[in-house]
Amino acid sequence: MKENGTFIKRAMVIGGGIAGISASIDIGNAGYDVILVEKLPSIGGKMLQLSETFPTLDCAQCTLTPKTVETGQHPHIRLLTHSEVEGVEGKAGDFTVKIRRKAAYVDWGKCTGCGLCQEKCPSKKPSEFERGMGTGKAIYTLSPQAVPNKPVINPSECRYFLEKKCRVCEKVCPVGAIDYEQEDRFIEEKVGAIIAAVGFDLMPMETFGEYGYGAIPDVIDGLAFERINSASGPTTGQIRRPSDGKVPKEVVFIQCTGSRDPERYMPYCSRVCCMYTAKHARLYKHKVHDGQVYIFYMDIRSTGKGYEEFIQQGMEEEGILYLRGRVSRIFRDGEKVAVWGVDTLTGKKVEVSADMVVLATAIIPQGEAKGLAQKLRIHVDDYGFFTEAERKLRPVETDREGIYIAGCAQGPKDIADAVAHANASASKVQALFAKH
Amino acid sequence: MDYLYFPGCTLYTKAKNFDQTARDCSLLLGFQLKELPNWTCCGATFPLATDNIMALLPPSRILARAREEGTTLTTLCSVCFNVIKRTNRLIRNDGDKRDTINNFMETNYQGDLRVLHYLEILKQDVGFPRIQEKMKKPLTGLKAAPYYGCMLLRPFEEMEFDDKEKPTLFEGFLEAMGAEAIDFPYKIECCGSFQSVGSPEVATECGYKILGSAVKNGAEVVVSTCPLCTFNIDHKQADIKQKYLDFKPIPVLYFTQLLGIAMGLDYQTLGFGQNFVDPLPLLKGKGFI
Amino acid sequence: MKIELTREKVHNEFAKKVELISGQNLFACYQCGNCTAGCPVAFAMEVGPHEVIRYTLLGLEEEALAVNTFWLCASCLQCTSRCPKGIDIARVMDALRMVILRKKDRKDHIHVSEFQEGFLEKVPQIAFISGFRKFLS
Amino acid sequence: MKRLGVFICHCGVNIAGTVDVKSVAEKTGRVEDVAHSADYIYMCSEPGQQIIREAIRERGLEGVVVACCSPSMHENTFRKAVKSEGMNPYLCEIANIREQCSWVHQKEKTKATEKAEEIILATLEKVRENEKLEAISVSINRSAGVIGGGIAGMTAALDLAEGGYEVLLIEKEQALGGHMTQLSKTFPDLHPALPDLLAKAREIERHPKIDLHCYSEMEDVKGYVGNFELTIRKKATSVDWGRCNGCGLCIRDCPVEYVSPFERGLGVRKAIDLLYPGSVPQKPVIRRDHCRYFHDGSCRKCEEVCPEKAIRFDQQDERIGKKVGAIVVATGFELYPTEQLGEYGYGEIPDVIDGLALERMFSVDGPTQGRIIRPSDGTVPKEIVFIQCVASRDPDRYMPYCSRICCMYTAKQAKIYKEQVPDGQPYIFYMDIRADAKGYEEFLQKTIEEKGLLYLRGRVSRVFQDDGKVRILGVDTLTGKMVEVAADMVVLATAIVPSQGVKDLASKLRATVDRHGFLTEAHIKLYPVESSTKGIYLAGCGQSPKDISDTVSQASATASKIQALLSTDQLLQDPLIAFVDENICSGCGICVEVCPYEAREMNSRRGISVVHSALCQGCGACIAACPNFACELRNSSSVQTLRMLETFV
Repeated sequence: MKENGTFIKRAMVIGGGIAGISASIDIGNAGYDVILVEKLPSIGGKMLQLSETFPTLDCAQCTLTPKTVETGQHPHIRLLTHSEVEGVEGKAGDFTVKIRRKAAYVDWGKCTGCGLCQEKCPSKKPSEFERGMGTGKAIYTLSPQAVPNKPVINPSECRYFLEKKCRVCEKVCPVGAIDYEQEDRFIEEKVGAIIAAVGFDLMPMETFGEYGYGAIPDVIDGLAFERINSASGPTTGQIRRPSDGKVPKEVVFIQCTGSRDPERYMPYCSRVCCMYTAKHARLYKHKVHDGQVYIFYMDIRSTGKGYEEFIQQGMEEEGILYLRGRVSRIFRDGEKVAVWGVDTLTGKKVEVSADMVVLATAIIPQGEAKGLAQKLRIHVDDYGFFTEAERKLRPVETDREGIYIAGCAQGPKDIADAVAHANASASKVQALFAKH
Repeated sequence: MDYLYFPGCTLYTKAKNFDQTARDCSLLLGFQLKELPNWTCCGATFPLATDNIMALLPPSRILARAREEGTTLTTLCSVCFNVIKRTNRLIRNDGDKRDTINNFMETNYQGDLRVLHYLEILKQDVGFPRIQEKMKKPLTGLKAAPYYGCMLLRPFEEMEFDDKEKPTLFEGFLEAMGAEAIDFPYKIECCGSFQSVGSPEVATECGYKILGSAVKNGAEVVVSTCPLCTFNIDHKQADIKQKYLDFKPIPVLYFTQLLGIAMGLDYQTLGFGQNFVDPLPLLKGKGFI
Repeated sequence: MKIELTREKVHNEFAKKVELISGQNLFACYQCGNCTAGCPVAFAMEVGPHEVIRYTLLGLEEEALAVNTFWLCASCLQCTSRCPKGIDIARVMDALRMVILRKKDRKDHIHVSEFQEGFLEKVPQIAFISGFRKFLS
Repeated sequence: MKRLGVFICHCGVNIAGTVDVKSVAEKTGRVEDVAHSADYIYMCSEPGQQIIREAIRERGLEGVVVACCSPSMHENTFRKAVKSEGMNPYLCEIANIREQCSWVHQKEKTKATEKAEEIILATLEKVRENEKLEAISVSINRSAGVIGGGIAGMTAALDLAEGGYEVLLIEKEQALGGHMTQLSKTFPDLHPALPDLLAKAREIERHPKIDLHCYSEMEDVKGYVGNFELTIRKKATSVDWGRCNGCGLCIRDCPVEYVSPFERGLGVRKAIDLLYPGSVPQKPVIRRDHCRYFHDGSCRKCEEVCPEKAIRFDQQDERIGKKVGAIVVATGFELYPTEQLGEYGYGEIPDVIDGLALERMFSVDGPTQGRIIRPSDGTVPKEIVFIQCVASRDPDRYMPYCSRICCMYTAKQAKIYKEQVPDGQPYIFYMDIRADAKGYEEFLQKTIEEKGLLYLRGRVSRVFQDDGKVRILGVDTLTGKMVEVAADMVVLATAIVPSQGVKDLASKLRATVDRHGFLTEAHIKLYPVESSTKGIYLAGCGQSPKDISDTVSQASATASKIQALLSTDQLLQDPLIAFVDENICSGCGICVEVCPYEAREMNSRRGISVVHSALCQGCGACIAACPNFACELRNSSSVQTLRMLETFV
């Protein structure tokens, strides 16, 4: 930690997704210390849940794991996972950040990550990481390759906390790391600059009355499809529908669910859904050759490098049917899901009796993004995305010196743009430190 | 507590059973429908053309007169409810249209009347538990499919009646009477409304889709709240049968007729004669009569 | 099958009249087709609501007024409730009806005299009142 | 005999879906000098590496083969893992059984399993002969070179200079700013483009750490990451910029006017002129191909009128050499030339212009002072047609990719047009409207609603002149109708293509370009700003079409990567390079000519060839050429290679 006079040359990155990781590695490689604060027990963010990434269909694990491992082992980066920022005081070069280290009920110092507790834990709960499809345990790590590979107990699912029974994990732990009395701890960190990279969430399916309020079992969202398609997911990569595990032969993908809808939901475009839906369709066809894919869209937005060719290849080689029009309503119809759409190019109303429907729901800011913005005293737009200093020439700075933003916290963007955006914010931090 | 009641033209004649059962049930439930003196036609549909002030006059006249008599007005037929409530809201919000109407009719109505549908009274003021107390014959085991139609629900912001995609008020009412409410996707789709005048075959198609879906989901009876919807899904069953030979007709009742049965009214007064498919075999089979 | 577009065609009198009566801005429509997708009587229509709006915008008065779309519309407002751009499609359909019904030569869509025997007694009066309002000039 | 370890990765289903990983692990485990074999779902993950580290510690392994994906993905991940257990990293080799086996033999599972086993056995042969090696540390030059002075190059240069590093900025034109200087306003907020840009340009001009070279091109580059030697050709400006005070008299009196490419053929420049009024640096240049003096020596007007005597007719191109540690390539873009678009009139119809030409018209300091007029007769166009995807998304005839920004600048131009010509009617022929970044969709819908832009979904098949107007043959696929417009003016949103000369610049830098000429990044998702050649970084439209905010992000990102690279003054090089066996080498010198990296010299005193360890990239050309097998590659000796081949035969 180079410290001359009062200016502290240590950066804090809030949010451990691909943006937070990229920014931390860059600042760390430049020789400055970084504290990476992540709300979940391990870093990786939403990318952990992806199966493959467009346009090259690299498997997300293979491209993300070296980065998470590098962050975990980086001499200059200190991970504060399972922690949240409570308050921020001070100015550039002298921020005091109060952090709540949530109780993990496991002494991470002793724990070796052997995984025995997770095997033996009797409780079965729908795992949030698997979007409610797979079952998870009360004591869990987000994935077998989690960084850090330390489990956490979820009090609202754990038999001991609910009924004072069980304590299996305590019995089976070889190093006695389980500690039910652990409390949330508060620590303060002094840093010189802060990068907010808290990422995004998907609009919950319960919002859409016309699509069944999330109550129709075979209607899932994009992230759920990623889990179904992922080798480490609940169906080990086989495409099976959640209701009865059958292989769906007719799959409908609906774009712009909640996006480009100023009247009822979000007016903005969520930018990445056209690409990940085309990817889903192609991955589905790779695994179910005789399946038929319908994609209801309004404008296909594939503007990145190699994106347009990826989509055209999907149409030509895999026979993916693009129908230009919105879907007005879907409802359960016996075994099937009835889809009422339209093809505005023929002007015809289109009805599909689908086995499974995947909604490309809108990207919205992280739940606590607005709260964090108040703590950091930076502006957010009406939806909760952080506002950049100047849209064209200063996309990563905010109006407060020393506080920068990176990734989807500023607005929906794909992984490549998020990484470039995060590296740009790292560059600004390095420039700030070099100036003092 | 008495409610000013606007019956509307059809309930006076072709849907007399709907009107009569409502009046009888209200008395049993401890309130009275006081008919609005010298009421006139409600103008049927709310005028969608923005420059059509003339069509707003009939509902405005009813509102002004009702305001002289009291503070709340209720109605049974969803078409009357829709046009009166939307006009009431327009008068409350649109200053210059309010002045034009008031000047023409020499009235000074400010839009402060509370317009309620009969079902809303049962839920909010009377309360479903009260119905359960007063109920004589619970409808246990009756699979009833509630059909909302369009006029109660839409436009969503103006009607503020229930959720626009998954309404539950009607289901609550049926379950309060012990019946099993059958959810079916077509409960919010249109019955064809006045198309039965202009294009009867289209209304037949709509009626068939609604009844078909209800039957497919296990309904033994469909319950409606509007004489026009009831006509399109009940009386049109003859035309539906001609076109779709395998179609099995199903009884369609007004929700007040069902309430009447539950409250133990003598079934002769429930006017089942006017229903196209006679519900008596079903009701007797279930032991409700 | 072919149209010649000019400035006057785009900002034509017909489209302006429809916009005036319905109070809607047709340029806001980005042709997503949600209205046609959700319309319960679309199966019987020659062209869907989104397409007749497109015809109006492009100034194709004869073609727009020749279709049966807005005569079949039952004003059930399913389209209006789901339009992502907040256009009141039902009002536009009503406006298209009004354009014809208010024309100088004022021809009615239905003729009471042609109803068969006993039809008036069978159908509830509400149907006639709202029907006549929509179909008679 | 070394104790070896074999670790096989499932890579989810990528490998395990085709190769029977368990049986391969079991079979390779039985080889006599393999002390330990294991498999795991993601060997590159933390638990995976933990298995390797524990096996080395417990079984005392002296060599490791990891059978997983391509070495370019995880070679240094596993070498770092074995190094943490004290084992020399170069005793760990990768057997690629994903790209070279499971991904290409998905249909023949049994044969793929056999092949995977053979690949592992071959790699074991290699590890048996591998020696312990140490990385070579090389001192580096802590400065950076930026090629291209558009918004991308300027942002990268400023960020690096703010970070305290020396920056060499080379710009082909005589002033900074690139295409952004030609723009009127930027979407979506319609801020004027020039003011902020010129503020940044002046900041660069004054910045002590930035060595700015305008009107210069990079001629040659030698060396490797940390030690690049650039040769810059400073083109003769025929004006001594040191003495010139920018008074502008020479420009006023110069008799020669020529059609200026900067004004896209709509305006003129004098033979001696600035790039554009208010350009930074504010220095004129004599265009020798237009100047009468260089033509027939008949005019010296500028020299006569110049108060500072700054005109230098005899000035020659100058070459200067500079050393830098890293290079940012920010070469920007061009628009697809309208001359090559037959169906739109080969550029011969005066009223058919491209997007940049319209930007010049809308610019207040442009040829029409911001007013839109028809180039043919100067009248105000009442019917204007914008055609999208001209030469973009057209795999068969032009460019297959989407140029990303045209939907937005077309909507912006249509809005500015409507503000200038309220009763005019813009038609926009499009296929998909792509307004996906922050605030773009809202801007688009608001503009369409308020300004009444008519979006017609369909391509235009042909444009031709028809009695004073430009006839458009298009279609509206939403009504299925053919659409014809007799337009006053047509604006083509032509495709973005790389600037000229990028292909040979890339070959000099040994950076790779794709078939369209866009520079290829190391990994589209995770290393978007680094080129596959170490030390070369990419920013802006040179890598792929993007708008200004994405360009600025990418440019700052390159600055961050370079600051990380140059933060230490030593750089570690791979030791896998060639070496010469002195007693066999006969000093014939063949290897010196054959080496593409000039890494071989003759040591005259000892008469044998010597390897320059920092320059050698280990490509093996000299080994193949050496007549008496005097040189070998470290850890890939001929013996090893032959042994590996035997396992396959």
